Amino acid sequence: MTIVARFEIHYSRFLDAEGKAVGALPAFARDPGELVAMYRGMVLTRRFDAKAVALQRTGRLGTFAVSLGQEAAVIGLAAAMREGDVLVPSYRESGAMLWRGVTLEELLLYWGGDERGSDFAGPRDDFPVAVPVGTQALHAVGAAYAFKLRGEARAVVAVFGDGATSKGDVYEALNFAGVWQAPVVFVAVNNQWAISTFQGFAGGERRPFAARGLGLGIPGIRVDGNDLLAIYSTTLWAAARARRGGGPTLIELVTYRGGAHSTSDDPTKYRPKDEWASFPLGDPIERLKQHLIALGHWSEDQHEKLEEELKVEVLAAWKEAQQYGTMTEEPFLDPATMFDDVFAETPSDLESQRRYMLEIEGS
Amino acid sequence: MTIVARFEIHYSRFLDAEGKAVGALPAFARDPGELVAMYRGMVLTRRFDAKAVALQRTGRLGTFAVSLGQEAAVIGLAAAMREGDVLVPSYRESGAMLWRGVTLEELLLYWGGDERGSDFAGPRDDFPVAVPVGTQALHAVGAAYAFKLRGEARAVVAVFGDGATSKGDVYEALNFAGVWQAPVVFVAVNNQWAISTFQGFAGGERRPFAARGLGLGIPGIRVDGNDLLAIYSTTLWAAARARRGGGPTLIELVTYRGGAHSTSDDPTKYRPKDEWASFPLGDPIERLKQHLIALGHWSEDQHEKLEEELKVEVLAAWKEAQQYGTMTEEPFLDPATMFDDVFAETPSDLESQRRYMLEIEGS
Amino acid sequence: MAKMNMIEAIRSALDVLMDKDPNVVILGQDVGYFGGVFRCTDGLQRKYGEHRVIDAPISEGGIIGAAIGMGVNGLRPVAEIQFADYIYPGFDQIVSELARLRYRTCGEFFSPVTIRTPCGGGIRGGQTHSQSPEAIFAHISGIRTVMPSNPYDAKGLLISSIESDDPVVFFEPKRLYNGPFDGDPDKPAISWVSHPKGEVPEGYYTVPLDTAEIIKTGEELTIVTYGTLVHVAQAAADAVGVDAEIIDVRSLAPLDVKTLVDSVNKTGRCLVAHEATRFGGYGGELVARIQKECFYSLQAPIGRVAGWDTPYPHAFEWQYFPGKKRLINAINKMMEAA
Amino acid sequence: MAKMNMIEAIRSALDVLMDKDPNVVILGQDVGYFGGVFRCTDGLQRKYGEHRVIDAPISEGGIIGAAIGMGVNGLRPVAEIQFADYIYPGFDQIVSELARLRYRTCGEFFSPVTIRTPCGGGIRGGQTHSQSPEAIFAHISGIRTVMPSNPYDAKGLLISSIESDDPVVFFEPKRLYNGPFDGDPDKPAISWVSHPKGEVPEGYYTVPLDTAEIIKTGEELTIVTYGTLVHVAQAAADAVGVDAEIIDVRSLAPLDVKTLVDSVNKTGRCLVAHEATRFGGYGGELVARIQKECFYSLQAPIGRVAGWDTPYPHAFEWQYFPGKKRLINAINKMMEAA
Ligand SMILES: Cc1ncc(C[n+]2csc(CCOP(=O)(O)OP(=O)(O)O)c2C)c(N)n1
Ligand SMILES: Cc1ncc(C[n+]2csc(CCOP(=O)(O)OP(=O)(O)O)c2C)c(N)n1
Ligand SMILES: [Mg+2]
Ligand SMILES: [Mg+2]
Repeated sequence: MTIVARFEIHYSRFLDAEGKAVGALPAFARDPGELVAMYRGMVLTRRFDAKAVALQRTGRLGTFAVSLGQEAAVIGLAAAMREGDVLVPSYRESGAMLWRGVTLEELLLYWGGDERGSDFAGPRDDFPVAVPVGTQALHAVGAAYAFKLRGEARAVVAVFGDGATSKGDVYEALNFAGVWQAPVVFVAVNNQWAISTFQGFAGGERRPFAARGLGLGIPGIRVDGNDLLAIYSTTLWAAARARRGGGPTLIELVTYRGGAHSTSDDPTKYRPKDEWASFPLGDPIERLKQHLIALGHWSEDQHEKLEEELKVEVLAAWKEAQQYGTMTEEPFLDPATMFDDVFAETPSDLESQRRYMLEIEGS
Repeated sequence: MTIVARFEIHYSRFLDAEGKAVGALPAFARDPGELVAMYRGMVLTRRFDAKAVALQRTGRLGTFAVSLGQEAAVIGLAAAMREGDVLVPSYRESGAMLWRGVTLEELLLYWGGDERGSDFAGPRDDFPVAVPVGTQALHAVGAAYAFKLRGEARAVVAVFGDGATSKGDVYEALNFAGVWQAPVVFVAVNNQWAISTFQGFAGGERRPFAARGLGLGIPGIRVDGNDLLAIYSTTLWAAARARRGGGPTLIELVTYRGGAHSTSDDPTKYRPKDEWASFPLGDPIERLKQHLIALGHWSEDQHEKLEEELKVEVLAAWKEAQQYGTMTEEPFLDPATMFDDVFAETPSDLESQRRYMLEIEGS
Repeated sequence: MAKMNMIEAIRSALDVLMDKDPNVVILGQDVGYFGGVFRCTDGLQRKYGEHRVIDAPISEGGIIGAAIGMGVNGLRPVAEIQFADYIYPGFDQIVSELARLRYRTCGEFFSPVTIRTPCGGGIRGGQTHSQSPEAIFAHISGIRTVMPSNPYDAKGLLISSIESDDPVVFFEPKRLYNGPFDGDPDKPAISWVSHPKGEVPEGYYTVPLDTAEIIKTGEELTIVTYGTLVHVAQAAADAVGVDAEIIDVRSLAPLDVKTLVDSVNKTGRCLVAHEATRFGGYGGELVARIQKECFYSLQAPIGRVAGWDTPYPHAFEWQYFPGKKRLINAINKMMEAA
Repeated sequence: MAKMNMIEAIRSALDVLMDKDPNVVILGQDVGYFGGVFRCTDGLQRKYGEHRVIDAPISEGGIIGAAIGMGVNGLRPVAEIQFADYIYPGFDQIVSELARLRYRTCGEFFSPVTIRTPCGGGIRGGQTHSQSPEAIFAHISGIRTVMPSNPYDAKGLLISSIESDDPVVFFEPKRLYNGPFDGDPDKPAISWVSHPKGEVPEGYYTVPLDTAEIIKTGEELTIVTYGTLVHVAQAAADAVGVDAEIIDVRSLAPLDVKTLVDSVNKTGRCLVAHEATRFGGYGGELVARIQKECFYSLQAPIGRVAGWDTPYPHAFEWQYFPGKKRLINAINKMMEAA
């Protein structure tokens, strides 16, 4: 039998689990400004995360999707994007959204159940958080098609989990992107878990998720998802390729979900209690910190100061968000608004329902 | 960057477009009994096809899915199955169903709109015709799971088209089969067309459809879909592997849809009028015939006689099917039956609807 | 004014808007080179190019999901689903995403997708080519559900739908594509040429969404219907010789309640008719609303004539289809009632 | 008899049947090792093995499609969809395949799949964890739609559903999992322990499909409801002090029309209540049917209390939920009516 097609999957990693370079580093890896900014983004992500979990515990936020341990993934992919590019996140990319210009207040509003949090003042073309698993991958392809049709050199970065790779939507998105050669960078964040199920249940133990698009002609690359340098450089390359008309790419970031699936979840029921604490693939923040310290661009002291600074920043944002009203504290949101935005203009029937609701709730 | 996974797709072909061997042939290819039986199946398929088209033209059948040019594909895959295996067809596999023991009468009833045609007297575990594109691939995996759970050494053969490979269902089926290592042989019949769209619109020009499962750990093989020997031997191997617990396989049969998509379709609107007549990949019947003649197992005379014999057989089946009533001729089917089989037992509300319908239609 | 059948009217709506707005794009199976299995997009790819009239892979979820992303980024996509029976693979994208995007972003994001799809039976299509699933869309808040019954409305409503910033599911009763149909399959087919609603302006015009149309005024009974049944209802009322007011709902959701209620308050009798399965069908909403608002005017229970609660049987199309006999029977019963 | 909450009752039903019939298998996301996000399958994988309690990939269409194939080949699959809000990706497999298999093969093939899924709001889940999509299933011929309101029924109906050769979509109102809920979120939660329907036999028993239950007899008004609203309706009727007959529909399709009609013919007044969006909701069917059969007994229009016609708003759960106030208001209006 003759061979009619061959494929392979490469693996990218620059820093080992201790943060030491495993080979030659790309140029940017020596630029302190850029690296320190990304480092700051990662620390902010972890700070925000901790605050959001605490707020949820006291009933001020709804269920929250924790991103502990995935800081390199979300910052690396976001930092590699340009302003005109579009981020299509799932629900665990707080850090990426923050990097792109969504504010801490907006995120807090969103997780507090206030839809105004998805009305971003900043990156107006970035998509809002997507909760149904996988649907958003197709939106990314549609957006990319629009850019291609209009001749705009913009890339769309679509993010989804290892679990999501099982959804037909994700496959259909890869297929459409392949057929249309749409400028999309698909990022599968393989954090090993989909709620309680290990990536093997999604087929991840048999083949890298990066390979899911091979049969569709979409190159796939597996990346150490706790190595900021590798994530950043791979996404830079894929996004540039997309903007140039080179077509879609699928990047798999191998990381580890450090926390619970969400604040409603108790992972001790299905994995060792302290597993997260040992960061099986290395703590991404620690790894970058060691690299920066080794380069002489950073110190533990600076880290302490940064932590303090960001703590203050996050707290200030929470104070600000509270001005909008929360689930438990005044000023309460106005329930009359719940009839808005079902349609572009509220139909008369809905207006009657609004009036009736106000009459009843007022009584 | 290191390479973490490699994949390849092989191509299988034994006979060239003129029916000459392109290399060493497998043992069965010298066994006249088996080959002639399959040859007969292919000719019967074409005969049946022609009759069904003619019957549709005079209003006796509903829309019919033509399988002209795909005779090797459908007979090869069916002949490679064992009795306990299960066929999960789409709608263009008349020949495979006939081979498996569905009768000509049953097929004629089915295409005449009489659901009794799907109540097979023969292969009771084979699935009925599936019209919604791609859904049936998942049923195949579920059936295979049942066999595996019960420890039965049975393979399921699921058939779908090049167009269907774009459906999320097909991907989900491949993924479930990969994760469960279910005994399924997926057969993608790449007949180049999905109604009016060339296989390129499904992504087929970029990579072989056989490669769609690679990223899921499912081996794929591309086969000359007009070469009975290659189809038969590849399916034999894949089905045996499945029965042995070796897991799923994806076989792509590269063939050509010789006729219209269906009797409702007019392909001259989107492809050259006489394209089918030239059988771009060779006429599968002619190719096998030349091979058989070269081996001394067959002659043009025998072919003529076979054609005559099968014509009579098909006509007799049509006479028989007419006994059941048709769309245009008595005995008409009993409309009262239309309330049966919605549920296991007809609920009282439906019984009242039945009574009311009879009252009205009687008046 | 030109004479157009419903296919031509739909094509004309698409043509007018593609010409007017470069952001309008069409995608669907076989819509491009071939022009659609019902020819509704014939010639448009030649005119506007293959990047604006897109032959899509067979993946209804993919088509609708991609359309959502296009719509968010400035395009105005018109997706064709080849048969309404095949809309279900895209149902999740419609309900969970398309219908909800505006709401979950406080109005910041929306995607003005129009989904066109042929529905209904009468073409020997069996259960997979005959369904009328409008009820399940009308129940979803955040999308508009529309079904025209004639060429004039088809064009005007389709233009309004595409121009609307709301997502619209636009059902086209395929049995009406080539001519009005009074429910009798044995009669020779009539064309739209002789029908007043077959007069269709060539250029741009709109028929507003949210408004039902009184097809014929009457005093004795109101028939509330839409799609193919509009024509059957007229024939049935004529046959009985009752002075019926016939209302074509057209915009199923949001619904023009007032037109319905005013009529029933006037006539005191109401029959609701549609082709879809009765149980849980859209007719239930119509009845529930009308009985609520017109309770004290009603002289008889509101009747429903609909498809039976079975799949569309391949061999018994005309026994399934709620034809003239069933309507006549219902009208007679209703007129006899106290 | 044991005291069980609804989760325990459901688990017990599964346990009893898995023990009785080796063909019963469970599949769904997180149902195996973890035991389900609501713990309904907790312990079953340990007891019956990972080949009978299967952790499935995240693919609702895949889960239901595979279940269909299992069912055709002798298994009796119980699929869990983690939230009813995520059932839509499997909608095509349900409508086009599961519901139609028996019909399109003249009864030769069928697949006795039961799809369990938690529905309804009240747990701060926002629009993607609170929906009640029962109406769109009740409209599909060929599947049964069931929704219990208490542990006793949950177990008995689930056993009947799994044993039924018909496919069943089995909705579990998640707000009732841990206790009856009268619609007041500020009251301390009550458990099922003190509720008569929290008494559940440990072994095998069935509650028949197709039968509504009269929860409380009464003379002045019939409240037809199901799911969470059963408890809210009771509280509302008590608060008003009206002698209401309260009917728990339980089996939404096929529907036990007689129990409803007999009651309304007796009381002359009817209020229909459900948590789902009103427009096009299942209540429409109930109203349409009851007004038809009880027209001459009705002293007031049939009322509907339901969720507003919007997505389930995250921040305004209790203003959205059709709680006691809205029911009281509707009952009062109805009692005042002529
Ligand atoms: C269609 C759908 N099914 C089920 C769920 C429930 N659910 C939410 S998150 C999740 C797991 C997703 O895992 P993965 O894709 O790996 O992302 P991660 O949570 O690990 O970031 C599931 C099953 C959902 N949101 N949408
Ligand atoms: C879900 C769905 N969408 C659309 C259709 C309409 N349709 C019927 S066959 C077909 C083309 C299928 O092409 P392919 O899979 O290549 O099979 P072939 O007809 O060539 O055998 C289409 C689009 C359908 N039956 N089901
Ligand atoms: Mg994950
Ligand atoms: Mg094909």
